[in-house]
Amino acid sequence: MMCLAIPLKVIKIKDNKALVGREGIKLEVDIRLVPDVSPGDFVLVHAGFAIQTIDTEAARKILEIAERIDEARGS
Amino acid sequence: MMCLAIPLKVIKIKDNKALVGREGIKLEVDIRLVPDVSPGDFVLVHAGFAIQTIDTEAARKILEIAERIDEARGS
Amino acid sequence: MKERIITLHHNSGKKQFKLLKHIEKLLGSTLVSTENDSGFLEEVVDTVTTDSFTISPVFFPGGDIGKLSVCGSINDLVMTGAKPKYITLSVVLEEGFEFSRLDKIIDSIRKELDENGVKIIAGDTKVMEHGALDKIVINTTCLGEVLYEKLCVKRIETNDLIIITGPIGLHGAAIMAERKGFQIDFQSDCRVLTKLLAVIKGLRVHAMRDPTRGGLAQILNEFSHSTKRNFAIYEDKLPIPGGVKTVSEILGIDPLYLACEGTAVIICHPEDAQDLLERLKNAGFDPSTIGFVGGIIERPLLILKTRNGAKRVLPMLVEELTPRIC
Amino acid sequence: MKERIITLHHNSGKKQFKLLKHIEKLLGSTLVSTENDSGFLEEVVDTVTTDSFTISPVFFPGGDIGKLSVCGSINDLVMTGAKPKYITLSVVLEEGFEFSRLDKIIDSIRKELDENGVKIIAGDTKVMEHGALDKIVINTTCLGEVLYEKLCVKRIETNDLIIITGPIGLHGAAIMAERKGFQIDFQSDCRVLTKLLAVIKGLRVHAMRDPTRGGLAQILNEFSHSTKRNFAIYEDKLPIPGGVKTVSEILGIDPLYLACEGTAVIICHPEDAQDLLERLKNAGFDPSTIGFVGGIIERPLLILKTRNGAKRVLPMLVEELTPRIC
Amino acid sequence: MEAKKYRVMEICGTHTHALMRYGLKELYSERLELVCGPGCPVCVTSQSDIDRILYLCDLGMRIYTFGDLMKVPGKNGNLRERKALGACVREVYNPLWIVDDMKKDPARGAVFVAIGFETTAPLIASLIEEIERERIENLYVYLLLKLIPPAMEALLEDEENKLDGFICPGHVSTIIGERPYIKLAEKVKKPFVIAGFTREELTVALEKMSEMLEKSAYGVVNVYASAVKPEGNLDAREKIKNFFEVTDTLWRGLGTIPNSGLKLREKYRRFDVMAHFQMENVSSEDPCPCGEVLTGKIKPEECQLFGTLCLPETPVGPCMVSSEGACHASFLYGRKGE
Amino acid sequence: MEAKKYRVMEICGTHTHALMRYGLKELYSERLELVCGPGCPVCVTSQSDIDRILYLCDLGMRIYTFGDLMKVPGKNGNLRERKALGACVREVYNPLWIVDDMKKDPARGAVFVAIGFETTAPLIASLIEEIERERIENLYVYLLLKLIPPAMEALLEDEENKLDGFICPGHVSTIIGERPYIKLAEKVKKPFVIAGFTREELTVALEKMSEMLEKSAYGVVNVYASAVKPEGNLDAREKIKNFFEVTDTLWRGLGTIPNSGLKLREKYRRFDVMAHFQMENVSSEDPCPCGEVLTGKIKPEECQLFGTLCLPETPVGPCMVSSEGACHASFLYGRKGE
Ligand code: SF4
Ligand code: SF4
Ligand SMILES: [Mg+2]
Ligand SMILES: [Mg+2]
Ligand SMILES: [Mg+2]
Ligand SMILES: [Mg+2]
Ligand SMILES: [Mg+2]
Ligand SMILES: [Mg+2]
Ligand SMILES: [Mg+2]
Ligand SMILES: [Mg+2]
Ligand SMILES: [Mg+2]
Ligand SMILES: [Mg+2]
Repeated sequence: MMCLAIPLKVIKIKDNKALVGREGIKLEVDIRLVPDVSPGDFVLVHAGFAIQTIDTEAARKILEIAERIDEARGS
Repeated sequence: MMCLAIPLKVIKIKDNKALVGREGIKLEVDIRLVPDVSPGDFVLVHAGFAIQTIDTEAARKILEIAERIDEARGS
Repeated sequence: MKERIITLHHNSGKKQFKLLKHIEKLLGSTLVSTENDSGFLEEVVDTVTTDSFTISPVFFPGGDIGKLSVCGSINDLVMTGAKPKYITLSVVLEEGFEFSRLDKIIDSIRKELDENGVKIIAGDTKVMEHGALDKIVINTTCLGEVLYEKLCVKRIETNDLIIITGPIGLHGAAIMAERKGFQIDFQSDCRVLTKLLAVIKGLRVHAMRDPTRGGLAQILNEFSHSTKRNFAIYEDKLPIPGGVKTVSEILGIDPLYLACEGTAVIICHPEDAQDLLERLKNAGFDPSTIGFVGGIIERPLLILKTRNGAKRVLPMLVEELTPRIC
Repeated sequence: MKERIITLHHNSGKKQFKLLKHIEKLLGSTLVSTENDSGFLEEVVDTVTTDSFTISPVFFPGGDIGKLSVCGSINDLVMTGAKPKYITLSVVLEEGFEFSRLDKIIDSIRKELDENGVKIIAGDTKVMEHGALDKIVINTTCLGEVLYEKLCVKRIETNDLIIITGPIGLHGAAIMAERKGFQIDFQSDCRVLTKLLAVIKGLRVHAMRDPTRGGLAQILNEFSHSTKRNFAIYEDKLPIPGGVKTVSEILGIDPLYLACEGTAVIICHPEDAQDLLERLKNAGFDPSTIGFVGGIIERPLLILKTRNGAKRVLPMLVEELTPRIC
Repeated sequence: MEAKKYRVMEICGTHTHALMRYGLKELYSERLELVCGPGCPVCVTSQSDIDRILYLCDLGMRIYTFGDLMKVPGKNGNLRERKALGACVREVYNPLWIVDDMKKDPARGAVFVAIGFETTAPLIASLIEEIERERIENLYVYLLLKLIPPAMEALLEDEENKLDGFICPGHVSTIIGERPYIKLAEKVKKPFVIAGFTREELTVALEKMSEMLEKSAYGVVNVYASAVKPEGNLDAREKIKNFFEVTDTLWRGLGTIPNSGLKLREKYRRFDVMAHFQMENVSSEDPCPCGEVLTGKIKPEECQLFGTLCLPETPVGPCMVSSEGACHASFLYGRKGE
Repeated sequence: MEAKKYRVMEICGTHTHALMRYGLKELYSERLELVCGPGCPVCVTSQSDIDRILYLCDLGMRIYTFGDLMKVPGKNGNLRERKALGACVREVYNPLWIVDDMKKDPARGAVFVAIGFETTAPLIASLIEEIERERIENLYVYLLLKLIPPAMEALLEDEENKLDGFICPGHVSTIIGERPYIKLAEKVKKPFVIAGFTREELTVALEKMSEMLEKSAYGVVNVYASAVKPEGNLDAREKIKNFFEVTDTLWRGLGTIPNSGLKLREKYRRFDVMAHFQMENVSSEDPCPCGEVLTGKIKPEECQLFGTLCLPETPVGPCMVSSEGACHASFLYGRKGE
């Protein structure tokens, strides 16, 4: 929502902080709100904090459904 | 001495401050160290303070003596 | 005694003289002749551009303020279709600035100038009190000779194609990332574009512009404004590197407004576009056709055509780009 | 809505465009063409000078930073014996700077340029964050055509006379006085010296220089340094106005190091000096012969001959002039 | 024959933008009338709050703020202008950066304007946690944290509004999960779809919404399951609970909504700037039309000031300032060229 | 036949400069060997004092100072360089300006380096008077006020020095009057001439001095009566007495001289920076040759560093820094051209 957040992959964890990234970009975020996160997970980052881990399987499913809708619409 | 001071003429007085000047230049100085000064007097100004009133007659006399010395020396 | 930092004394007398000589030595050129107050041109010039440069950080991935201020002015001349010949260099420094950093900056300047055969014709140094300037401002004024007189926004026609010579937003994204402490795997594209002068020879290129401050959206808006035409670009044809996209998403900014410092937008007759693209590739560029020029219209706009066919107006920015959380 | 102050937004997009247009309107000239990234010269130029200007206070008795930055660069060209034709203007502003003050500065610039027939050929504006710059820096680069090729320090000969076209130290003393809150009855001499071009025609004038930063002592030291000759001036021939003397005495500084901004030092063959003096008077100057050039020597100096025949070396300053109490 | 057109609110400003950006509002316009909601924390901040922040700034305190708030006008100027004139106003991306900044450059007094919804609230809790740990005693927060479900409830209760369904805010839901909507959905018997922000996620959400409306189905469907778990983020919710308690709060355009804001618990009250300053007299009326837009009653284009006096460069209301604001979005995407 | 050449010290640095500037040292060189004295408050400040001022600066305190002191090197750098690197160092012309500046822009802690002789002492007293009146509690003074007659006495007692007479400092005399010299003159039976600063005043003074020496006369002659009254400035002396008491003080080159400095009276002691900071460990040795110059034992040109390592742009000792300094003067006027 009004709360800008984007998914980034966890690379390394140290205490409350994780190095996360995508496309060669890396930054440090605070992970106190997602304490169980592990390297390889995707997290949603808002204002320098990871606020949730991402279920990539669920994300994939939505993509599939969208594809089917687009096809049905013929676009 | 080490203490740079130059003679300026008192133009106007207000409380602890006097407007002093020379050659069209005017500035405000503190006169608490020469409380008896009056407009028209010359004062010696050091770091924004008047530190002494000047006896112009005495100054003139020295000039005369210097002139005589110079003449005697022929310079 | 080797001095470590610039002080206010470098503004006057002996130390100013020494500072000038120090910079001249690093540059291998004279800034202020001891014989005359100005420098003399030996070659013909007929076009001039000037810019003052401030950037934070002063050193960034892919360059520094020295390189930037040379490339910036040289590129402005190149965009006009002119061969850059001379440049002036005025450096304003904050006292406390380290000589070691100044030396690096001057060295970047020298390197760019040498590679491009551009000569320093006049120069100046000033020092401001600590706190009166954030480190350094450089002004360069570049003088050159017009090779392509017909290169002018006025010549832009309906259906001209919009070609970009390389990736979008590298400079702006590198600076933003550097400020926020992100690690990035790309650099500012800061570099001179003089090679374009040979590339466009004989082609119906109608205008060129380097999308510096304000980025692609800004300069296409300016083109649109001054030609009274709509300009249209296709979202899926824009060469925005993944890294630039990511930095932009994290910070909530639009990459189309991020500066390039070594990339040009070329407006070209559609029949010559293919030729131009090939020549650009041969010259080492990585060009793309990103859109086209529309007809004359009363209230012209820059339009982005999205992947799914929707249209979106890209206005001129009214604010600085700043990170958002919402 | 009329804006009151410059903001950082004036750096990008729509507002930068508006700021440029605003300045262009006040100037009656184009800074950045909407058609091209640079400006085109229509007349021949063969000499260039550049300077960045910072001054505090920005407005001073007798001028402002706008007037100063135009006069400074024009005068540098005139000193070279060249006719100034074009100028570039780059204004770097601190956000928070009032438009009303900017407008006054631009107006001063326009006035000087109009009076001298010098055209703006290119321009630029930049805005820095509040606190990153003390108000304003202006860079001007002036282009012109050399009228007197032989005007060059190299031509200086033994027994040449040193002539100054007007009073010493007015600019520097006015600035110092303004900073310290003194009331003064004189002004900065800030003005253009283009009239000198006609004055020196046909005379054996060997060099001219405007004693700006560092004052008379500075530029005569530079002459001395580059000609390897002693230069001698007579204390009792120096036209130092009473007001300048008084300000200097109060603050414990030497007026020979105070800047002039509308006065030139002319090195002239002794046989033409009388002629030059008369022509200068006719042109409205108030000139004096203040000294002469000595022979070639290994370690040349600038020498002041005092009233009672003593000699004193005037070195290049190594410090900024600051008020002293002892 | 025209099919019934349903009135659906996307409460989140980022949704508004994305829907316009991807052309989805237009694409679905025959079936759904998508109206903007109050889903931008900047937009729902009342002018009085801005006035008070400016008041603190004028007192000489250092102001830390997210960039979004800089240009929102108070009765008299905005923070951006104050900064240009030399006030100490610092933009923040990550709230914890403030702790480093205060340690490096301590101020006499500093205020962080903690604006946001449930998404941002746990970050603010973490900031309080850190300033307590670091014993920084001169940094206060100006709390402007608001809660979305109570606002949704208020909008549903508003007679004029006649909303048929809600696109629920993706990132707020990340924290709060599905449950708060389930309660609401049962009460009002309307469909609630939790959506993500990509074109694909929004397409699926709108499709789902149409489907439910056509079938007169109600309840909560989560098409953003990749980030929104049924229970939300328990750690984040715990953090919110530990530091804040619920309170009534004033929303621009919506008035005071019961239990729709957060305040610091007694234990942390000393970090609240309100515990130190009396600012009741500092206030002003919100310039009128924005509230109507925020509640979906009028479209931005229907505001008399829209595009005339109120422009992105001279915003009257916050909805024109924030790039999340409904008016700003309409201004940007409304002009189509030709 | 060569006449006896008398050794006379002009104690005041401004005299040194003026004598060289007007060519009077040369003019009288057959009759008088004019040697420079310790008459520049900057030159007689020990390097340890500079170190301590830099220490306070490094603590983050604001430093107010007369411009003269900015370039004097401590063990490690100088104030000018500290300022260039961002420290808060402000140059002062009129000490009372500090009061306005502190009111406009209060610092956490600020120190005024109160350097000077009797001429400046009453100004410093006035400053204390004002900061007390204005209740400014975080401005302290670093007192470096020294007294001239005790230094003259020490120089006269120094066996090596063999001074035949003194040109007394004009502006110090303005404050203290003729009496302190009269006592000294009677004790040592040598001539003391109080001189002004113009070419004329100095000419008369040197003429008088030669005359007295040739006649073996002693006592005090005041050829600066325009500004120096027998009793000096009673108001100024009163001010000094009210705020200060006499104390032993360290002079660069001269060592500690009894009763040659001023310290604040108990009542004002809280304004003394020394009452708040322990700085005994902050000290260094004065780099050697300057003391010899200050006591007239060697001429500046005789210092090994003069004109080689020690130059106006890279001064080793304060005498090369201050434009009042003997070495600086010799460097400036010593080169004659041709
Ligand atoms: S157009 Fe402006 S005034 Fe009207 S509702 Fe939108 S933000 Fe408010
Ligand atoms: S020349 Fe330098 S080191 Fe030698 S006495 Fe003078 S100031 Fe000291
Ligand atoms: Mg340019
Ligand atoms: Mg440019
Ligand atoms: Mg350009
Ligand atoms: Mg210059
Ligand atoms: Mg700085
Ligand atoms: Mg120049
Ligand atoms: Mg110049
Ligand atoms: Mg010049
Ligand atoms: Mg520009
Ligand atoms: Mg400022």
